[in-house]
Amino acid sequence: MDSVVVHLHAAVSLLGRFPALAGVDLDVAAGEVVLMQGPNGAGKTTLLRMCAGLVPVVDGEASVLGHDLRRDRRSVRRHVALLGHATGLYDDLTVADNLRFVARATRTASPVSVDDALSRLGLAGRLASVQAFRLSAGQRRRVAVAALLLRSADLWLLDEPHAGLDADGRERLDQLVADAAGAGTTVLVASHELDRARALASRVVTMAGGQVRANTPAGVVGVA
Amino acid sequence: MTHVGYLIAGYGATFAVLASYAAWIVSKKRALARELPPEERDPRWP
Amino acid sequence: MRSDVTTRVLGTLSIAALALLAVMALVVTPADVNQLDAVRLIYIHVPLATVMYAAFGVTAVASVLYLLPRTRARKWDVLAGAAAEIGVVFTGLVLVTGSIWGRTTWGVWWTWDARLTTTAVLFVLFLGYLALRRVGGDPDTQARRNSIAALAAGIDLPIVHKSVEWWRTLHQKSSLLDEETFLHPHIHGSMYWTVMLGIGAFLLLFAWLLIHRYRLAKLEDRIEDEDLERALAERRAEALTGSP
Amino acid sequence: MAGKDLRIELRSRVATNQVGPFALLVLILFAFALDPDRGVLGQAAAGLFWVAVLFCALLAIQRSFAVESTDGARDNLRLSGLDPAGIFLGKAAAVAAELAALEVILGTGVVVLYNRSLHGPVLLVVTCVLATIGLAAAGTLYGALAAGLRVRETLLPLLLLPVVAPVLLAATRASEAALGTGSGDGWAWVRLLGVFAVIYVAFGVVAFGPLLEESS
Repeated sequence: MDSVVVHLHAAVSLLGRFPALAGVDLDVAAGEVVLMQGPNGAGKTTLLRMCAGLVPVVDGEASVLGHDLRRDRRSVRRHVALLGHATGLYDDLTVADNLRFVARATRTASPVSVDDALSRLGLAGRLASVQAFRLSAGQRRRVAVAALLLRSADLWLLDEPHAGLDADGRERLDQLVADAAGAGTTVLVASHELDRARALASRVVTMAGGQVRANTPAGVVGVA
Repeated sequence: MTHVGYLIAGYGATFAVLASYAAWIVSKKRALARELPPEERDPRWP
Repeated sequence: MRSDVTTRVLGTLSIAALALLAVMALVVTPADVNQLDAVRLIYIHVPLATVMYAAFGVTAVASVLYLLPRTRARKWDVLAGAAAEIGVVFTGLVLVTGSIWGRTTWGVWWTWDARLTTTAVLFVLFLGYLALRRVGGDPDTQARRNSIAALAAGIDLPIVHKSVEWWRTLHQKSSLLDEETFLHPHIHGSMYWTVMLGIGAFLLLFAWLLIHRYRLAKLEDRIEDEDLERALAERRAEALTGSP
Repeated sequence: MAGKDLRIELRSRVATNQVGPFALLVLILFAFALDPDRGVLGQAAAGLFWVAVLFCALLAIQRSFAVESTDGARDNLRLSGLDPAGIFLGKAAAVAAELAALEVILGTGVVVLYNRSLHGPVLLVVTCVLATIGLAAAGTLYGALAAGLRVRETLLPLLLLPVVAPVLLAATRASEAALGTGSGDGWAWVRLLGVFAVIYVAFGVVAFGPLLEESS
């Protein structure tokens, strides 16, 4: 893996006609865990979706894992794992079915078995055969994180991953992020849980108005 | 001259609709043109 | 301005041609032996149908050009939309003149004549396309969706045409009153030239309408881009004032 | 993909609990409308059958894309390794399977309620298969076109029904030939259904990729 995983320069991206990202400059090296903070509507979610190749880059430069997003934003998708606000589960399918579909849908063999992913998130046993619409928000979030483990991705894009998780869930998530970073996976996480997230992060980026305003190593006392 | 009524209806409807459609296009173009700075007002053929 | 000359010339030419057509169609050419003067409707019905197919042809070609990466440009989508709207107007007129003609010969407002039925399906098909165009969203995805919808409608056209024709011709053998000979009487001599004149006149009108409608659509696009620029500036200002 | 869609149907039972009974209800309503005694019902049986199938197809397609309509689901589909053509064929196959099941229910309904006898079963089966493939392919394509748009419930019928009009025409004529109520050569119509199916499956495979990209 070359060193720079994410390179954005003056990147502009639209949500419908609204310029969600109005010129973003950001560089992330391999293995880094970067925490993104900023008010609602600052463009954090759009930035994550852009890095995942889901949103067109209208202006500026944007390349992730060596893929130029302006030329072709589909090829990067196989190497990226996105955990969005919406868990994207199929309500009528059981937890196990949902995960089996995700595992089968990823071309590359998933690094972890479905059962293993379930147990890592404390979902093994009775819960596995429950239909998704019967789950609580926190449980759905756990299943979404489990789905994340099933993808062999070099870059994790987490959008407020702690939302809805109870203490045990957050513990497990932090452990997973730490393991992943340790194994060389780069992580970009947008979160309002400053204390918890900063413990993981090697760098803190502050966003506002669709741009990056501050970019400081985590060691320095964080900018408000 | 038979079917005069039908002929008037047919020709009349056709020309009336086409004329009003043309008028609508031109008037809307003039209205929108006012909102744009003059030099961009009349974009050339592609 | 150069191009304004061409549209002005085009405009006057088409008006002159239409005037000549009216005289030829209503006065000079003879009545038909069976239909008497009702046959004069053919001089606008057939040209309208010709322009209808021409307009949807432009939409299909423009949609293909937009979808091909090499030639992709917003202007093709704008052109496709302009041509489609004109096409729908002409299709409506084809249906109106067709039903009036039906009325003169059978006393009924709608005959399931193969061509009229195909036109009716075409009318609804492209009304759907125009509805889809107005749904909105960001320009690029919207344009791509429009082009695919136009092509999907386009490839359906021959199938509709074939199936309706079979349906009518199968049905035809039984009925005495052969709609075919009535709606398409044998035209000869001056009648033939008048129809050709009609087609020429309406094609000129179509060209004139297309240029203006295209420019109007370009203006609408430009105004949307203006709003986008303003939104971009406001967004950037947000960052400075520290609000979200 | 098809497995997933079908498993959703099995779990949720929407198709069997709601769309199936709806189809039978439509047949009964037609009977009320057309007063069985005057024999009109018998003559029009094939046409009514296919109109009922068309409406059930609309419901199945809207259901098929409602399932994908949650934001997360669409993102996951795009991020998954599945290539768009596979997703299209999968979803179309699932819709086709549902339609086939519905046609069996409706078929028996027509035979029983409208007491029609089957003359050309082979012709009828081939017609149903080809028409179903055509409807599923065109439906899935337009379902994707309208998916994620604000007005998709009203837009889908407006876009899809004119396109599948020839299928209704051809299938009805072919079925009439099979049921002995219509004249003419049913197999000519079947060839038209075949052409329609091939064109829209091919077009769907090509066009589904860009369509999946849309409504980001």
